[in-house]
Amino acid sequence: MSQGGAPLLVINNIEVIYDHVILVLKGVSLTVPEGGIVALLGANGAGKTTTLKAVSNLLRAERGEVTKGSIEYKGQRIDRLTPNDLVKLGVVQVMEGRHCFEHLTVEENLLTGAHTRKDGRAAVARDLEMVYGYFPRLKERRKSQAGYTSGGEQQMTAIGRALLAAPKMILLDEPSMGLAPQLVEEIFTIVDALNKKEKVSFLLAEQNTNVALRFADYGYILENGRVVLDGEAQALRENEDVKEFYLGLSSQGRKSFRDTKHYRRRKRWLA
Amino acid sequence: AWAQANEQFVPMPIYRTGPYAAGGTGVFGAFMDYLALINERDGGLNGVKFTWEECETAYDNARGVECYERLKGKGPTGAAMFHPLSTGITYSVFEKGAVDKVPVVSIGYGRGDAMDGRVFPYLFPLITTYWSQNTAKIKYIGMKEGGMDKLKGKKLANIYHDSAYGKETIDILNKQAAMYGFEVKHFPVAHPGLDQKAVWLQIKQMAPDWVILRGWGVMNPTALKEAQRVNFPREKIVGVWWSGSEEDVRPAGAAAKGYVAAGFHPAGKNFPVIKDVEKFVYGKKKGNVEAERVGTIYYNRGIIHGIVSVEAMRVAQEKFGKKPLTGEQIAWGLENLNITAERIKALGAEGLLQPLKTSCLDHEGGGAVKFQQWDGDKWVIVTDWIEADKKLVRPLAEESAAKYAKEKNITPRTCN
Amino acid sequence: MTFFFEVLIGGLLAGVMYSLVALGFVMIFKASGVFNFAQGALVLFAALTFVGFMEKGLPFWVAMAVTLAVMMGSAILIERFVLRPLVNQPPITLFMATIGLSFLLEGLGQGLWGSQVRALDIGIEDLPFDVLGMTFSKFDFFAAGCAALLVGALVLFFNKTRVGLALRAVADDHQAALAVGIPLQFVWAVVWAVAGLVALVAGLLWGSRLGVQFSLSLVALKALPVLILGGFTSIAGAIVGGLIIGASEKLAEVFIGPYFGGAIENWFPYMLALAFLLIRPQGLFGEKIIERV
Amino acid sequence: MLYREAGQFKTSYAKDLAIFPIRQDRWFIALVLIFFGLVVPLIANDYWLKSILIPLLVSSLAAIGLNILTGYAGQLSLGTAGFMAVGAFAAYNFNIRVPELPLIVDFILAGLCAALVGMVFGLPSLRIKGFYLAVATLAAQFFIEWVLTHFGWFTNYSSSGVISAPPMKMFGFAVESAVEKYLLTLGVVLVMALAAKNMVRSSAGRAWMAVRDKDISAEVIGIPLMKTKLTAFGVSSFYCGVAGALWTYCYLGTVEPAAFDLARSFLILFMIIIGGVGSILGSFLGAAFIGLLPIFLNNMAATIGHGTLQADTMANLEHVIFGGLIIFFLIVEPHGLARLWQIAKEKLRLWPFPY
Amino acid sequence: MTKTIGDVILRCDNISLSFGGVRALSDISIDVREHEILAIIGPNGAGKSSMLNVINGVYHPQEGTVTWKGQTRRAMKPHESAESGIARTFQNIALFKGMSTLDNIMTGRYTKMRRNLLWQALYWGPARKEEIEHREVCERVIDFLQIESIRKTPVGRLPYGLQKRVELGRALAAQPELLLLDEPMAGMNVEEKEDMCRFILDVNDEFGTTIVLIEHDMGVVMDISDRVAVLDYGRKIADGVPDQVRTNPEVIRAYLGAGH
Ligand SMILES: Nc1ncnc2c1ncn2[C@@H]1O[C@H](COP(=O)(O)OP(=O)(O)OP(=O)(O)O)[C@@H](O)[C@H]1O
Ligand SMILES: Nc1ncnc2c1ncn2[C@@H]1O[C@H](COP(=O)(O)OP(=O)(O)OP(=O)(O)O)[C@@H](O)[C@H]1O
Ligand SMILES: [Mg+2]
Ligand SMILES: [Mg+2]
Repeated sequence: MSQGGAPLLVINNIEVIYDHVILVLKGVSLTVPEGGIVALLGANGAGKTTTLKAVSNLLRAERGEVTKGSIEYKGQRIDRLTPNDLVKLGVVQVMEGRHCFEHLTVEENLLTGAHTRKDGRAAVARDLEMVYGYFPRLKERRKSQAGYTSGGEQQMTAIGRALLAAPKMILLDEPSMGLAPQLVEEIFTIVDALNKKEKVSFLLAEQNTNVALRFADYGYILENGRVVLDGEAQALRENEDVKEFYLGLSSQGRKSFRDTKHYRRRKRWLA
Repeated sequence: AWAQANEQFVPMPIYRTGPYAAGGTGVFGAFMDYLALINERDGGLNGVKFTWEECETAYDNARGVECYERLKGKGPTGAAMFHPLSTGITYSVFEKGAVDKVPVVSIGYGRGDAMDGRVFPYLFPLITTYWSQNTAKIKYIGMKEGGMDKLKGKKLANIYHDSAYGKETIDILNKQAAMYGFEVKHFPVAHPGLDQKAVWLQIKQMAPDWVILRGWGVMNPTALKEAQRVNFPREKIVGVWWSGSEEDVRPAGAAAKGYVAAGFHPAGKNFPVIKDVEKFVYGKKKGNVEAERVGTIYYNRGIIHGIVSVEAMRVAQEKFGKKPLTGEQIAWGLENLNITAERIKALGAEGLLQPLKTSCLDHEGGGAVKFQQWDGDKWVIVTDWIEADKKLVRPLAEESAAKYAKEKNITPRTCN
Repeated sequence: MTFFFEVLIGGLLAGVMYSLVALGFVMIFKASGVFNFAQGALVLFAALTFVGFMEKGLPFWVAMAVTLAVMMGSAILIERFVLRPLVNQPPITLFMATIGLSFLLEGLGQGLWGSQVRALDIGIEDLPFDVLGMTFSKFDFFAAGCAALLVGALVLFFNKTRVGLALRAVADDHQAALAVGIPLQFVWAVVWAVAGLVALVAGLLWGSRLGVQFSLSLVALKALPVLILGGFTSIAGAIVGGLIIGASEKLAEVFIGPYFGGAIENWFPYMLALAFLLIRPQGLFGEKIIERV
Repeated sequence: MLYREAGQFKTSYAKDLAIFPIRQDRWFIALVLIFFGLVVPLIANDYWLKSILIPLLVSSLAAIGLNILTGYAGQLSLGTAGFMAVGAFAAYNFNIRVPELPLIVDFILAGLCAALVGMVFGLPSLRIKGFYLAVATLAAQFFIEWVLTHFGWFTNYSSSGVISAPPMKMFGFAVESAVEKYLLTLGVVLVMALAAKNMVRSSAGRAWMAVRDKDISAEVIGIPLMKTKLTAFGVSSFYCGVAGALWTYCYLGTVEPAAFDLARSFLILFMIIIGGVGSILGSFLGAAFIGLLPIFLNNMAATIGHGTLQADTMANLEHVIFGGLIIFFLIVEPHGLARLWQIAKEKLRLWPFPY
Repeated sequence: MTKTIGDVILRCDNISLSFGGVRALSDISIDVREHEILAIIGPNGAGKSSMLNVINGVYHPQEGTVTWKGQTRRAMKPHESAESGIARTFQNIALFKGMSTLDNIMTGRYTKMRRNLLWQALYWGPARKEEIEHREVCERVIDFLQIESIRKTPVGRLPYGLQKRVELGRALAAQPELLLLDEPMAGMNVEEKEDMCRFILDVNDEFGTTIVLIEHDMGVVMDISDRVAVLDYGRKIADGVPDQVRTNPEVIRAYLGAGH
């Protein structure tokens, strides 16, 4: 693999089973280099979320289990650590579907993110301001119970909450879901800024391939629990299949959603 | 081991868990101790050894029925008899007992009307029933007031556990109130009776001369404590025997001092039979309760269960032969008990047990109670045996039994 | 009229005793969204352990300290072997697990310390004294004092420490709490330990009134209506709820009960709480149930 | 490879709608039915029939009732035993006051009375949810118990408040022996279990589950919350009511209101949680587990424990083991025994491949 | 395109809605015409979902009226709106998690099923026939959405995208006249969005269903909608055909950003 930077997170051939019977990941390997942004792409149900949860060790809470393979962060096996240990190590996940604490206010939600921090109230307060800087809408709604905020506001809250943990590595699961186009752009700009300035690494599961590949350095495409294609973001964007299936571009350029056909070209990697 | 021929099987539907565990372990523990005594000291009853098996009922009716069914057929001749030690379980099993010919023995609890053996051939509320006991209680109160005629115009409060057990005496109390011209008010206490402030404030308001306590388990100490809080004199509270064990008063501490309870036997170890148990059973480390509890009220009650049961079997053996007997045969024994004062003395239970004579008509037998007072440390007997008012109780029982027989289409046996 | 006030005040004081038990429930519900059925068993277990050590000859305060240690140990074990494997399960499953736990604790407590009834004397007189023709007991006021202290401490604990916020987060969403790095195991162990402490206090006070015996675990039944009235998540609710339930229950039993044959105390508080809930489905101080689409 | 639906194609929706679409399942069920309907009455003794199987079946029925309410409609209830009591006392009163009515009609009327009471206590569910509702249903439990103890009319003025079931007659036959009672119970339970299964797989059941899973979206789809919740309460209480009547007539014979106390409500709740919330099969499995385990432990204690351990310790150890096993099973499978059974079947279907 | 857009079938007049201090909608009027696809767009928290909630009665506005099928009222009851032919999907998936895909879709038929409980308990004769009839309708929906393979899977286990599809299925099963879709394509990749668009267009074409749709993907909105309404923090700032809206400077400022 031609990724720059020392490997920060290495997932080695993992297999995940839910409920003792449902085999979801069938040998997934991937690497996130220090300071890299890696995108994890793939259709619904491919196993992106599962992969991220395997890393953050949230699987156990869903009765899922990593049955084979290993996951290493900074060269250390992390499969046995608790999610809390991982956050302390700087690995934070933003969960798919927001998962805000409904009864807490927006601000309290954000502060829960800082639970593991030891660097004092001042630093937390500074980061809180930073998050409000990124998402002014949250500042307006800071006193509302998160359960009553709109979908997009909750998404912002979830992302902001992760930022308050001052992480080294963020596992972002579908950050753009339900956000207005302007905001999607903004969020990725934030990702980019954090990556550049604070050297935060990202593993990013995204359906919005277009944006994801624009900001990521490297991408993996997951189908049916297996990595079917990986490469530099640039290279992936040029790939015919990716173009057709993930970017919605055909050889004639972008086609209208009105004109999509009922039949499809077979995906090459399935052949 | 019960497959061996010369053994008599006695079921022990004990309750060692739950809110009433103290009663279950004490009574059944002593009952087993007594059987063990007969085995160890006398080599069994005329050579027939006793065996028994415990079954935990947790004082739950359904589990009691299960225990009954589980144990009724054990032993070479089936269960000798069944002691439910719970009014609820008695109600649930006595009809089954009549069908299976297993005598159900309820000593000091269960149905009051069951003393009528014509309708209830297999149910034996031996020694005394709640009804008899209640009349004795009124006699005691009358005695304290200086004569039954002094009861006129007095006020009584009846505090009872709001269950079948607690309600058994309401009717008879009302009858007696009318008879003697006193006023009685009934105060149910909802199970389990953890907090009785409301009831006791009402009692304070009513300012009765006497309070009758029909509690069970935790309701008893709580009642005594509450009585203290409203300054009601404990000497004026008369409890039933299920409110009269050490376990009922100890937790109330000083609040219990002076409280009086009916009992059909005293506490204490100073009886030859109990000495024997200590020697032959506890001496061989075969005891079934903690050694400290020997001689407590529940313990001695268990010994009485033992004595009466074994005597019934002895009587039956005299008729049917010195071998393990069937329930039907033992029922005959239970019906033809005649434990005289001499016999009691021979048994080493003088003062512990009252003379008892049963018949086909009368399944109760004794009916007398003694009253005991808690002196802060132990129960002290304060009266001699006080006989029940059988003239009052018997017709009531017959009336109620007849009603039952009609409902169930039972033709009462004729006794001669 | 004096009588009315006597009943009222007596009821309020009884209510405080209910609140003591309700507090334990609130602690655990707040922290994990778990309806802890085992709170009654915890009360029994704590009291049994305490009396057990006293009987072994330990002085009062030493027995207290040892019991507290035992309660903490149990909290850690409960977290490790009951809660941790059940993280993120639906509330009803956790509820059931606490029922299993209550059997276990009752069996364990009585198995270890025996099932006989014991007296417990904590040195506070339970003697009546008269004020304006009304009779009260010192003990009740002592209990009320204890409750006030306990509530004060708990409120401080929840509002002044980070744990407070973490607890509320956990109650909302186990998984998200894990994801933001809240150490669920630690939080739960702490909360159960605190609930154990509350149980010990309740156990001592109730135990010295009823004696230490199995029925202590039934005091939970008195706490449930208090809980729904006050709201599952509010410490203040537990107190206010207790006062309301205590007072109205006694007043009802004394002034209404006689017309219906009495013993209405078992259902009256539930009906009252039910009526309250129809107006406020989340109880007086409970968190509003959020429903959005 | 024995358990596979391969080759069994469903050619119509009707076939797909069968209760047991897989042939092997049908065989299995037929065997079970033959066993319990024909073999058991021949071989089981009184003890098994009277004190194991009958209470087990009746508890299963009550558990099905509660499962309809809690498992399917999502309304947690702790008042089950109260509704059973209504059924028991209603059946008794119809029986003695209108002796002309056939017993089966008494049972149905008993169920209907319970249903009515259930619906009244179900009214608050329109506003109150979750554990709040659960605690509120305790009001029903205590209130019903109290009414039955305090108003002599219900117990036909028996001085102790205990009622005793009159002899049973069913279609002209006396139902007396254990086998007869067992068969009566089995019949009622099977018919009602089948009806329950049918209800939960048709639109009423779907409406219940919808309300359970997401009541707002159920409402938006057009499911009237009030009607749905109340029918759930009604049907559930109907089942409990009939169970209560059977409990009295076929099992205990005589009952006092306290036979239907809170502890019984809890036991039934345990049954459905351990067996499987939202599963008819689970109701049976749960009833077996919760009903038999203590008896089994107690029997074990009686045989093994004698002499080795102090009896007191043994009795309490039973509690510890019972509690421990509940926790253990929840950890192994939070969705209950029925789910475990399903997973086993899934594994069997895949067998010999692991996934 | 042969479809003809008809008259206004749903009219919202001067709707205002606030929660405590938050003014979610202020004085908004929107018309929906028969057979059209109307898209509602706007920044997060603009009040789009609230608008749908007002239309089918989940929220009750403080002011304004909704006119549907000739009846004008302040607020409908949700199940009344369902019975009168409005179906919807939700932004945060609101499927019945414990039920299978098929059962979820069958719930969509609830308002159309007539047999009472006793029949259902018997599951025989008319009840069974009814069940089969409705099953057939649902199977058509399942075929149409190409979710045959997950018919019996509990929806809780399905990946997000499929759940959204099942939710659409549930709404379609009701054969509604007006279909409200709240971000039906969030969290999908292009391929899946294409499918979804196909479904939406087909529903619109084949059954003539009127559709109101909230979506953030401007590609989708511009391509498939006939008309677009733009909300911004509770106010309506534009309303018109897609091209008109796309070039509206206020819309660009408030929502689209410079990129579009
Ligand atoms: N708790 C669970 N139990 C059983 N199966 C599960 C569970 N969670 C996920 N799955 C299954 O695992 C597979 C992968 O799901 P996952 O959520 O990882 O997909 P994804 O790539 O994130 O999809 P999406 O883009 O829709 O979010 C799916 O087929 C799903 O059905
Ligand atoms: N039930 C409610 N209680 C309180 N506030 C609410 C409620 N529903 C919505 N709001 C508020 O109203 C505003 C509009 O919310 P709405 O959900 O309609 O936004 P939206 O346009 O759908 O946004 P998004 O694109 O993020 O989903 C938001 O600020 C939200 O917080
Ligand atoms: Mg995902
Ligand atoms: Mg929205």
